[in-house]
Formats: sequence, C-alpha cells, structure tokens
Amino acid sequence: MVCPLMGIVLVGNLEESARKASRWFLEKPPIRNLRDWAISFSLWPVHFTTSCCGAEFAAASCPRFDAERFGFLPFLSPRQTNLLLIEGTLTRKMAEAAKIVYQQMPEPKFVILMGVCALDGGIFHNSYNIVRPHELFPVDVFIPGCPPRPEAVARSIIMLQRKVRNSKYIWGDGHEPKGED
Amino acid sequence: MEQSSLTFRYKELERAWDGEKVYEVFIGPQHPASGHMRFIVRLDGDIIVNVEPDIGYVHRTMEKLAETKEYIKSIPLFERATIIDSNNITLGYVRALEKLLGIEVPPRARYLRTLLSEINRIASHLYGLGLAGIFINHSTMFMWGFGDREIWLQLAEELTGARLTHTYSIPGGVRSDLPQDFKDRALKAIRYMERRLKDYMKIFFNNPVTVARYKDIGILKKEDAKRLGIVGPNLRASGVRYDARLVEDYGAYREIDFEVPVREEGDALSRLLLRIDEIKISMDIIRQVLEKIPDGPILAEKYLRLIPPKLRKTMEETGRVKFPGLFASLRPPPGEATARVEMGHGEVFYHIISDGSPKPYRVRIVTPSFRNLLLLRYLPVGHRFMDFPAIYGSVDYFPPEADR
Amino acid sequence: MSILSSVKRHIDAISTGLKYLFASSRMTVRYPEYSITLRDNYRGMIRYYKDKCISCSLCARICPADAIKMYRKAGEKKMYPGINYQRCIFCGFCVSICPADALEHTPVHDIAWESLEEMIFPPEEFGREWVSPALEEGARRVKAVFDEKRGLTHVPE
Amino acid sequence: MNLREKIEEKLKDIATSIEYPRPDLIVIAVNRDRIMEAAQRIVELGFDHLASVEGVDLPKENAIEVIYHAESYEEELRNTIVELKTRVARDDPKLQSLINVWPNALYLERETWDMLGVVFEGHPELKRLLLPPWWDDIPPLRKDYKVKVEGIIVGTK
Repeated sequence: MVCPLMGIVLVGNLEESARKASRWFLEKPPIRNLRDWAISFSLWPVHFTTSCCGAEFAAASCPRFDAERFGFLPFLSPRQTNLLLIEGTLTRKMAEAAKIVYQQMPEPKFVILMGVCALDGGIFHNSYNIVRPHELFPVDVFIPGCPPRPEAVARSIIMLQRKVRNSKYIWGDGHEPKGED
Repeated sequence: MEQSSLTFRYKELERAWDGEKVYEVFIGPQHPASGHMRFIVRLDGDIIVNVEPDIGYVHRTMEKLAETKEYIKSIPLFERATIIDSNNITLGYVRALEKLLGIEVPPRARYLRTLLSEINRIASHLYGLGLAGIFINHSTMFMWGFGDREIWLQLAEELTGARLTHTYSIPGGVRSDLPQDFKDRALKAIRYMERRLKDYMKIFFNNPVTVARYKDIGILKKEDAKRLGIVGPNLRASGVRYDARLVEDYGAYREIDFEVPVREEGDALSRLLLRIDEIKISMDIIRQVLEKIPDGPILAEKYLRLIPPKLRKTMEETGRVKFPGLFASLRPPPGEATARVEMGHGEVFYHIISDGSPKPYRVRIVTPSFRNLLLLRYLPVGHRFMDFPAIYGSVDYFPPEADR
Repeated sequence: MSILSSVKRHIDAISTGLKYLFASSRMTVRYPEYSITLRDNYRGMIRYYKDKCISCSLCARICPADAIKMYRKAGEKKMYPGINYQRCIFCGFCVSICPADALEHTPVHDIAWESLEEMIFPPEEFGREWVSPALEEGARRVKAVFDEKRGLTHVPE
Repeated sequence: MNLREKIEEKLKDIATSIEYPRPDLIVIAVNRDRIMEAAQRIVELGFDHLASVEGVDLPKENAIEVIYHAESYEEELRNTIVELKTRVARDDPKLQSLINVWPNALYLERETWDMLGVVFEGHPELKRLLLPPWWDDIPPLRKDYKVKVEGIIVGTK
C-alpha cells in the first residue's frame, strides 16, 4: 500500500515538506472540522484600540454583553491573537502600527472592521488624516454604526464563527497587508 | 502672583540625566491601557527621568472638517471627540453657536440638558475609574465600573435614543422630551448607585492594596496645577475651586444647589476619590432636576414657529423635536463667540468665528485631555516605572479627545 | 495606616467580594438567545417611505456624514434619497428634518455585513423593512428593568 | 474699579484696540512685537493660564491671526476670558513664544505650529504633534489646503 503522504512529503526540502504534510493533515475532513470548530471558539482579538469605538468594544466584553461567552477574549500581545478588530477611525499614523500588529499575528487571522469610520470614514470621510482599513487588510466582517451597539459586535463574532466553521477562509492566503500608506 | 513663579523652567521639571545610564521604554500605541497613544519613557534604573507623550494617533482633523460643514453638522462631528461624554462636549459648541445666533433656550430644555450632562458625567467618571482599576490589575473595579456605567447609558438611551452619541442639544433646545416613566427609573438607579458606592469604597478605594498603589503618587501641588492650567477633577483634587459650571451660564446650574467638591492632597488617590465625590454630587443634581423641571416647550419659540402645524402636533405626541428646514443652513451674523463647559474630564473651550456664511470660518476646540496632557509629562518624573500606569489611570486621559 | 485598620480594610474588601460571589446580581444579556427590546425612540436603521417623500432633499442637505444622497434617474426631474450605511452615523438629523415624515428610525441596530457593496441602499432598497437578525433566529425579547437592589436587570416580555 | 477700566488703564499704551463683543469676552489686539509685553501685563492682572492658542488664516489680508485666550481661576476674574490677538505675515509667520509667560502654552503653541505653520521663537520643541511625523504638505488649517467636499446628487440610469 502506498501512503498518500508519500507524493507530498518526499519532494522539496524538509521544511517545505513538513509544512505540506501538516497542511494535508489539517485539511482532512474530520480534523478540519474539529480545527474549524476550535478556532471559531477561540477568536482572540488583539487589544488594539484605534479610536473611540473602543468604548463600545469594552462594553461588549464587559458584564452586560459579555463577549467572553463566545470565546472572545481581548488579549494583549499580538503574538497570541488571531483577530484584529479595528475599532473606529484608523489614522495615517495609527495605520503604520496596525500593519505591524497585523504582521505579528500568527495565522489563521481575521479582521473585523467596527464602526463607519473604519468602513468609509463616516463623518470623517473627507479628512486628510484617515485611511480606509479595507484597503490594507483582507476583511471578514463589517459592522456599521457610530458606534455600533455591543450586540452588533456580538453579531459580527457570530458571523465570523459561522464563516470559520463553514471553512470559508483559505489557510495561509492573502495575509499580507496591501498598499503602502 | 509673582511673575517669577510663573516662569516655566521647562527643562528643570525633568531631572538632568546622564546619556549613558538612561534607557528608553516605548509604551504603545498598542498597549494594555487605553491604547492609541505612545509614551517614550526614559528611565534611570527604575526611576523615570523623563516622559514624552507622543499623541496624534487619533487626530481626525475636526477643526478643518468643521470649516467644510454647515453649523449644525458640526454637532455630531465634535461629539465624536468624546463619545463617552457626548452631551457635555457638544453643549459647548451649541452654547457658542447660540451666543452667535442670539437665541434664548427655554427653561425646560435647559433642565433637560443639565440632566443628560450629569448622566454623562457619571458614566464618564465610571469609565475613568474602571480604567484606573485595570491599570493596576484590579479587574473587579474594571468590571464594576463598566457594568454600572451601563445603567447610566440605559437611562441616556431612553432619553435620547442612542447609547453614546446622543446628539441631544441643538441650537435653541433639545431633541426629545422626558419619557413618561423616566423619573421613576432614574430615582431607582440613583438609589442603587448610592448603595453601590459604599461597596466601591470597601473593595477598591479603601482597599490597602489600592491605597498602596495610589496614595502619595504623582502629587500635583496647588501652585503647579494653576501654573500648568490644569482643568477638571485633576485641578480640584489639588485644592483649586474652579469649575466651568460655576463660570459659564449654561444649563440650569444657576437654579440648582450644588457644591463643587474639592480635595487638598493632590495625589493620585485623591484624584480618584474626587470623581466619586462628583458622582454623588451629580446624582444629587439629577434628583433636583427631576424635582424642579418646569413644563413648557423644549425648543426656542423662534424655531418652533417655523415648523408646520401638522408636524408640531406629531412633535407633541411623540415628544421628539422636528427640525425646521432652516437648520440645514443656519447663518449666524459675523462675529465671534466663546463658550466653556465642564465635562467629566474638565473644561472644554470653544471659539467660533463666523463670517456670515452658512459654514463657520474657524472653530477652535480645546479639550480637557489636551490641556491635562502636561500632567503626563510632569507628574511621573522621579517615580518608579510601575507607578506610571497608576498616574496615567488617575489623570483620566482620553486620547481621541486630546487629538480631536 | 495602622496595621489594625489595614487588616480591617483587607477583610472588608474580601468580604465585599464574597458577598457578591454569593448574592450575585447578574446583568448579562445572553445575546443571540435573548435580545433587548429597544425603545420606540431608538435611533436604529432608517426606513424610507417613498410614497410620502416630497423630494425636498433636506435629508441629504443636513446629513453630516454625506451618507444620504439624492438619486436622480436620467431624464427624470424628481430625486429620491438613498443611503450609504458605510457612512451613516445614526444621528437622526434626516429623520428629524423630514417635513413629510417619510423617514423613520427602526429599533434595529445589531446588523453586520460581510461585504461593503451590500451596504449601499439606493431609493428602491432604502424602503426595505428591517428585522433584527437575532429575532429572526428566534431570540427571546427581554426588556431592561431598573432595580434598587440589583441595578440593571433584564426580564422577558 | 471694574475689570474693563483696569484693563484699559493697563494696556492702553500698547493695545491697538480693545473691544467687548460679548459680556464675557475682552478682545485686545496688539502689534506683533508687543505681544510679550501685553501678555505679561495680562498676567499681572491675574489671568494666569491659557484656555487656548489658535491661529486663523486670513489669505485676503495675507496674514495669520494668532489668538491667545487667557482665563483665571480667581473667583472675581473667572467669568471673563481675555482674548489677546496679533497678526503675523502669512509668508513669514514668526512670533515670540509666550511659553515663559503662560507655561501651558507648551502644547498649544506646538499645535498651532503644527496646524498653521506659525513659528514660535524660543519654543523648545517645535515638532510634529498631531500630524504624522512624515507630513510634508502645507499646514492643513491654512485656507489654501482644500479638503474634498461632496455634492448631494447622484445620477443613475
């Protein structure tokens, strides 16, 4: 019997082969479903407050709305997180930091844009100092509102969980920030 | 005061440091505190010799955008500077605009503005106290502060229709009347909060762990507070009895008895305790407002006349104000006006210059956090590094407000 | 602080914590299963009634975020408003200024989208009825109640 | 002697004009080389800190007006704001820094430099404050820095 792994593993260098093998392993249906289920309940956003929507983001993870029920726990270091939540306006100066934070996050990683300032600028749409985050990152969910209600934040988490569980994201693809400024 | 004491010996505030022994720690802009701000802290061993706040991460160019928008559109614009305290920050702009337009506000509207301002102040203080708790890793205080804040947000939502961005005060009045059961609900909330504040004292403010972290840290002397032009609770905790509510005639504060709390110590703990005192005073003001609020219109007669009778009828039924079409292009006469309003964080200052067109020629806004920024540079010098979060927490700095 | 008073305060703090451990006052709304009913005056998603609209364009003129635009079909004179939820800040100025009551807030504000294109509503789609996705999925409605002992609680309607 | 008389007596020899546009506002205009002297005299009257420093661009008159708003914590003075203003040339905007007179001008003047390009001589740290450090355009609060303004009408087919 020929191991199905043979064709994948026994080409290229060792590092490459190991990565291929792990991907093959993780994409196999029962494991893949388990993996997606586990990821969907451990969406850890990085504590990266870009603007005033942070007040509602905080309210979402506080007693009344308690987003931790979804396995959604704000975490301090980008190295241990997999979700970047842009909370409101992203200014040009902050965009530099956002890109660095995003690059530091391990895969798989997701982006939620919260508030209209992050979508199309909102009331600041003609300001000279803001950027549109969807031009920098691949975005999964957009939340309208200024600021959105904590329920809307919870809704976005549920939507992202469903997206993850339906295996809609592609592993290791399109995770480099786009654009320069 | 003597001239010499006012001279700002800018370099002397910071200890002279030896280039070789000092190292720099960069905090932020992604940091566990409120975020969106960077500090460049220079340390000699564990002692802070210099802090350089690097702000501008949330600079959204409000002053420029205000010049491109009609007057009324700037109300939601400036509101976004401090959404946790939104009625207070817009009230300053609305007051300055009313001075330019020469409008008198009906008494009921003034009382309603006061009511929402005080609800906002409590919510803003609870936000600040919650953050002050998490800065020293006291997550109970954080959860309590943010949890109890929801009560006041719920009250504000019932009054205005939005959780944070109320856009409530408009030139000549307010946008909606008191809901039927509001008084009853507000009084319940106040009674709950009064009991709850005692538990706050036990679990946080009298807790020896907290006291050890906050007491005698970051002392701001009365003279220095005056010299640096500090505003708000940070100023009053240093013994200066100054509050824009006493200064500017806005809202119903002239008709209400209230004390402005003052503390003498000027350290971080007294700055926090002063906010507790202010919450108590604010609840007292809300009680008085609900007691004394007069009947009558909530929009100035001048604008009420412009609304068609059919709409005026629906206005009375729903309690929500319809705008006259004139609001889309308000034209104040040429001139200038200033206004000061006391926010939760301190005094906000507006200066509007009008040239007679529907858009302002220049709007200047100086927010309390921007003025208190000097504290973050002045207070931590000489302290240990881990006192820095405590000092930052006690100042109640809100970056979007400072950067505008 | 003397040692005695310090010990007393430690005990105070711990006993307060224990008190809330046993007599907890939970205020959490378990969102997708329960949904808070917002009041009628809540400024949520905006609904447009085309039959009432008089094409005065005041809503577009007062919109602070330039979210409402007047859509004019080629060859037609009348214009109708459409909204861009990528920008709407829910200030409600358009609803307040509308002289014909053609715009109305709905108490729905827990919507999120997966793409930006879905968020622009020309006049034809601006009139759609909004339903909270949680209620669609069968959430139970709760309302906020103030309680002197427990602060904010939520009871089913 | 009330405040207005005091101010007039103190400043009549250096002020080009003293106006009272509102009950709570005193506007004093001076020439740009007398600004330090005028500020010192205002401080002697008790207005010991600044509420704001702002610049107003006046392209028609080829000038930038720099306005200082001084206020006081004293009970008898706190109801009034003293506005001290002066004009500097638009192409060479230089002004003496008042940081030694009003210490909290530190960030306020720095912001005015950032936003309008007014150089305050003697200010210890004129560097970018709110704008990104790599900003190389003209200062944004000048009137010739234009931001996009959108119309309200969208044409469709």
